[in-house]
Amino acid sequence: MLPIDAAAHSNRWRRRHPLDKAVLALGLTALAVSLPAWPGAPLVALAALTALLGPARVEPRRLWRAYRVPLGFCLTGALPLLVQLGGDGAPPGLAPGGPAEAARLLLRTSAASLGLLLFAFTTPLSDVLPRLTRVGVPPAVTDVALVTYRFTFLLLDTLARVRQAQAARLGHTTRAATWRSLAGQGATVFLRAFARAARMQAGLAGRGYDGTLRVLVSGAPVSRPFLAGSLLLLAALAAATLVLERLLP
Amino acid sequence: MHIAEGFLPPWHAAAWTAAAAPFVVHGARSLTRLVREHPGNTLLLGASGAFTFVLSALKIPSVTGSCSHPTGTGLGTVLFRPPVMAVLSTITLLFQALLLAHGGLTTLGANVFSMAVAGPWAGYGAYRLLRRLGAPLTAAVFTAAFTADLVTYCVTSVQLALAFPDPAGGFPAALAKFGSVFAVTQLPLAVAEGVLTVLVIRLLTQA
Amino acid sequence: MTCEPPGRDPEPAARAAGGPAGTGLPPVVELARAAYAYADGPPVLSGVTFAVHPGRSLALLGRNGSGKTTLLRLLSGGLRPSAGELRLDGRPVGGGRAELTRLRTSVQLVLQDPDDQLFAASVGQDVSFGPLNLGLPPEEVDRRVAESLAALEIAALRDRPTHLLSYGQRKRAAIAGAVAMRPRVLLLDEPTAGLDPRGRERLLAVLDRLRATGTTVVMATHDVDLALRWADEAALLTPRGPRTGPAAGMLADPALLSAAGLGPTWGHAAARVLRAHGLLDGGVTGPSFPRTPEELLAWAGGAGGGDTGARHHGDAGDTAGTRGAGDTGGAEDSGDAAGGAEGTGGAGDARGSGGA
Amino acid sequence: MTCEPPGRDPEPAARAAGGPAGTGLPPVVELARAAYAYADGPPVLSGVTFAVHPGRSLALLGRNGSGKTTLLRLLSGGLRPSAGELRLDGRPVGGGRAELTRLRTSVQLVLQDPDDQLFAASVGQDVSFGPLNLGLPPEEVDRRVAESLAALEIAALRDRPTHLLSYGQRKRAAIAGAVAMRPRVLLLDEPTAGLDPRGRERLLAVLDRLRATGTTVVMATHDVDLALRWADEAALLTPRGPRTGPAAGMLADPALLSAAGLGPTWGHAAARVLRAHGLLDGGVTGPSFPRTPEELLAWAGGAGGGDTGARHHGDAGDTAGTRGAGDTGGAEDSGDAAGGAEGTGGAGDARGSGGA
Repeated sequence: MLPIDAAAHSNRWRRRHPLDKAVLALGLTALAVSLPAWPGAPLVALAALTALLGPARVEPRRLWRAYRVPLGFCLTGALPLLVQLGGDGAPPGLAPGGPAEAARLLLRTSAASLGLLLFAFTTPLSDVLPRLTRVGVPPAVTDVALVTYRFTFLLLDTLARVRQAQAARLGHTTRAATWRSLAGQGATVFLRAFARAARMQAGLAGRGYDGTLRVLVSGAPVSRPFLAGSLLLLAALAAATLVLERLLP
Repeated sequence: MHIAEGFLPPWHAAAWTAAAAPFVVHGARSLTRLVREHPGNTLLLGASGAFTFVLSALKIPSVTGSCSHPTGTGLGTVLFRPPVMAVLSTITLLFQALLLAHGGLTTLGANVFSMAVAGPWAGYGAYRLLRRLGAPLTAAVFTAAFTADLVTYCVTSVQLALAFPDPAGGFPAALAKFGSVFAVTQLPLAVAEGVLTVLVIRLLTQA
Repeated sequence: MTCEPPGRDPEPAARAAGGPAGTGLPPVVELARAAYAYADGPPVLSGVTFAVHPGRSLALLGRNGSGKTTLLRLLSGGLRPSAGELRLDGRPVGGGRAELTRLRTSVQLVLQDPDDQLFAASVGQDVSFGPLNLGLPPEEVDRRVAESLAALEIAALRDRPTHLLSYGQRKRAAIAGAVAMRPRVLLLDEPTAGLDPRGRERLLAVLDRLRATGTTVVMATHDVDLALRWADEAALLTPRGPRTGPAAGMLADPALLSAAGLGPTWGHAAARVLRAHGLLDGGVTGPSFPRTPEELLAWAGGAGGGDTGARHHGDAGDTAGTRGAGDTGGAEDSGDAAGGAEGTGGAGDARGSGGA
Repeated sequence: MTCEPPGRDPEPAARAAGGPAGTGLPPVVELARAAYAYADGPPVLSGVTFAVHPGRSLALLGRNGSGKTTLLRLLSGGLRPSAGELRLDGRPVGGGRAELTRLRTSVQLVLQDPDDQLFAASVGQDVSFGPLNLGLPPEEVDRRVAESLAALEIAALRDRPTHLLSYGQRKRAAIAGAVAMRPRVLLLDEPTAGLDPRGRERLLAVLDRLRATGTTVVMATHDVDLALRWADEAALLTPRGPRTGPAAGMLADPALLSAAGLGPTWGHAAARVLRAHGLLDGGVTGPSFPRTPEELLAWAGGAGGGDTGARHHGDAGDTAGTRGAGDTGGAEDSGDAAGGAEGTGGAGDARGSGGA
């Protein structure tokens, strides 16, 4: 239902330990943000894209659909950089360094987003959430996040069907109808969320639910070669950027 | 309006994370307390988080013709109070980053500060104030949602203006620029979210 | 099983499915070579041609996942076919707003879970949703709400909040919301799921009354006995596409039922056994198979016990619907006659794969 | 109908319900004069005495709203009776943690909607929840997860996210979560609701295997035909309390069924008709009524068509369960004999009120 989530669950790297993928993918994002955008960002983007389409085998069409979201924000967000508002009532004009800075920003965001997408497309949240307690997140919070994850899909399902039922009864013909429909969607989802919570409590009680949602997290252990390879790649990218930065214009 | 992954320079990203952290930690403490009081609260809070997420997936028609999504924090903050809302919105923002590529991890702190802290607290403050002044529930709820949305957008503009000051006019000019770019979409959205929140609350109180 | 190949020959049924003999009326709504696939999934339906003729009660049968719900959503305009087209009164339905409105005032779909359709605070408010969206004046909206609630026998629930209703009441409230659109075709997805025997009887009686007032009712179900009892036309969703024909004949064909992943019906099995012993061809008149256990018992009474049998038959007929014994008789007889002896073979077959 | 008062007399059934004759084993879990009312509601159950004996397959039958779910929740400790008591192995269960743990490792309830039980992001994680709450070490939890997934035939789904499963898969995942607690008694609320015929066959086969390994299975349903086919003991929830007895006998009693708001079964109706014509007392051996339409056809084959009949019978028996024909035979015969002629009357009665 959420394309990234569905892809993550069937991804080729699904069985890798989340830490493996976090070091590589989020390391790439961190490099994209902290290295000079030129030539760092294109190098990072290239590495992330290679990993996504190569070994992780993410479908290009799916990747593009997800990638459009941050690009859209970035394009709108970079617009103001092109313009300069002079102080003291001077008329607005083109900012001298504007296009260059906007381009750098665009490069940085595209590269950083690819790193994030590499993680998102290979690592389902179900593998991440129960492990968050090990990095210091309070168990109560990860439990709530776990329930949020499960309920989100149930409620999105509800929302889709409510919309469908409303459309059948012409719920989107007029402005008034649209607002009536939206209010109905919000209220239905709200009531459904809490009815579900109450029923789930009854459902879990028999299995010894005491307020803590213990689950057995299984899966492959952290791979040392993969980690070492990732760190090596990150170091190489950083070094290449710093060297190339001096050689390139 | 989520700041995309990589959009903020590293120091800004780190600073906003530090600014948001105390609120989220405080929220996590009150959440842990709630869960300890009653085991069922985990499920209720999870349901609230999912509700917030799904609410932000509603498509609201806006004057510009396109559809936009509400933040959902206005209704949430009235129902669940700002400290808990800080945690729930943080979870929602994490999910949005990883499930929808809305926002990001390096910009999570900045987004949490605007959407999970500043917006909800402002909305809640407005709600309490109006209720204390004897305003009807619908007016207070509308103001809460409108304020939460508007403050979120203002804070985001400040965050961007601080990161990208205008070469000539500095921070104030940059704020004016970012503010006007996003005002086109965000002001009507704040009104729309206010209206929607009132309609939902009315349905819920009738039911 | 294997010694009776004719039982598996789908030809007789294919011929029966060929034309909706009897009514000369053109279909209200139809899909022509339609295909549909959900995002990133394999096609659920492809090359499907399916027509809903007016005045019928049509049962749409198939396994879970066979595409029943998708078919209903395509027919009601909730999904647009990725290939092929949807036609209303013979004309293709495009994506235009006016066209969709025309479709939705003609065809209404009721989802399986009533909670997905009830989104207003009270039953009356919920039912008024559709008529209000049609832009009708308040008095007319009020009249339609009252009328549909009465049709579903829930007039007394008008001001009740929807979440305080029982499951059966919610189910009827959801149908009332669709009925208030005054559709010519009412599509119901598993309407009896979750209802107990009495709730099911009440709903079937309501549907029969709707049908008597001219509404064509299509019901998706995987309960073959219910379909045999209620429908006069059946569409079986097999992996090779839907096969449509008179219900009594279609549901007597073990090969077809097996292809759709379904087993034989009690009604046909009982009729076949009784016929094998020469009990049905004799003195019994009326439908050629029992629709309910009560009807079966009534026959036993009629054949063996004398007087009481006839009275029970009347009783059972009462709830089995408003259809007389005669009006589906012709189709049933031909279907049964074709399926007689071979039935047992195919039935055993279906069973074998079901248990695997 | 009114000319046969004995048909309505509940006495024979009451006697039948008196004792679970046959097994001398004391009940695993039982309610003694228990009552329950939801907040601000009238009592759903009051003065209910109900016992689950080991080694049975017990069907709990009643209308929607008759208290089936409440009874199951009381038995599983999910609700505490407002009066009366719950006993496990003869000893009252209090509210103490140790006692509740003892109850939970003995009795497990699976709710009708699997989404009320599946909270975790993946199937394996969800099933591990119960064993982890028992404080078992990870390796043991892992073993139990693998074992219960295998028992439900969904080992391949272990790492699949719950939200991408089909309805039937979620249903089985929810049952696996309960089975991982290794309960002696497994309570299932409407386990076949929403499943298509094949899904139902698969689930019944799984339940039969669980039963073969010593688990007592209790199933709440309003499908009398399913109960007759599957259960060896039946409990009918009438307004005057639950009535328990051998399934074949109980479900042949039209007065009892009518009191519980249910109609007659196809299987008994068919058996009665065949018996009325002298067809069953003759050459046919095995169970005294058909469990499925296939079994009914097999009889027709056996009585009229010769060879094929026997083979079909074997086929049908395969999926009808692991229970032999003999082990419920005695009970059925007495029930049937008592209900014989009067049956028709009571059935007509139930039907009449159902349609009203």
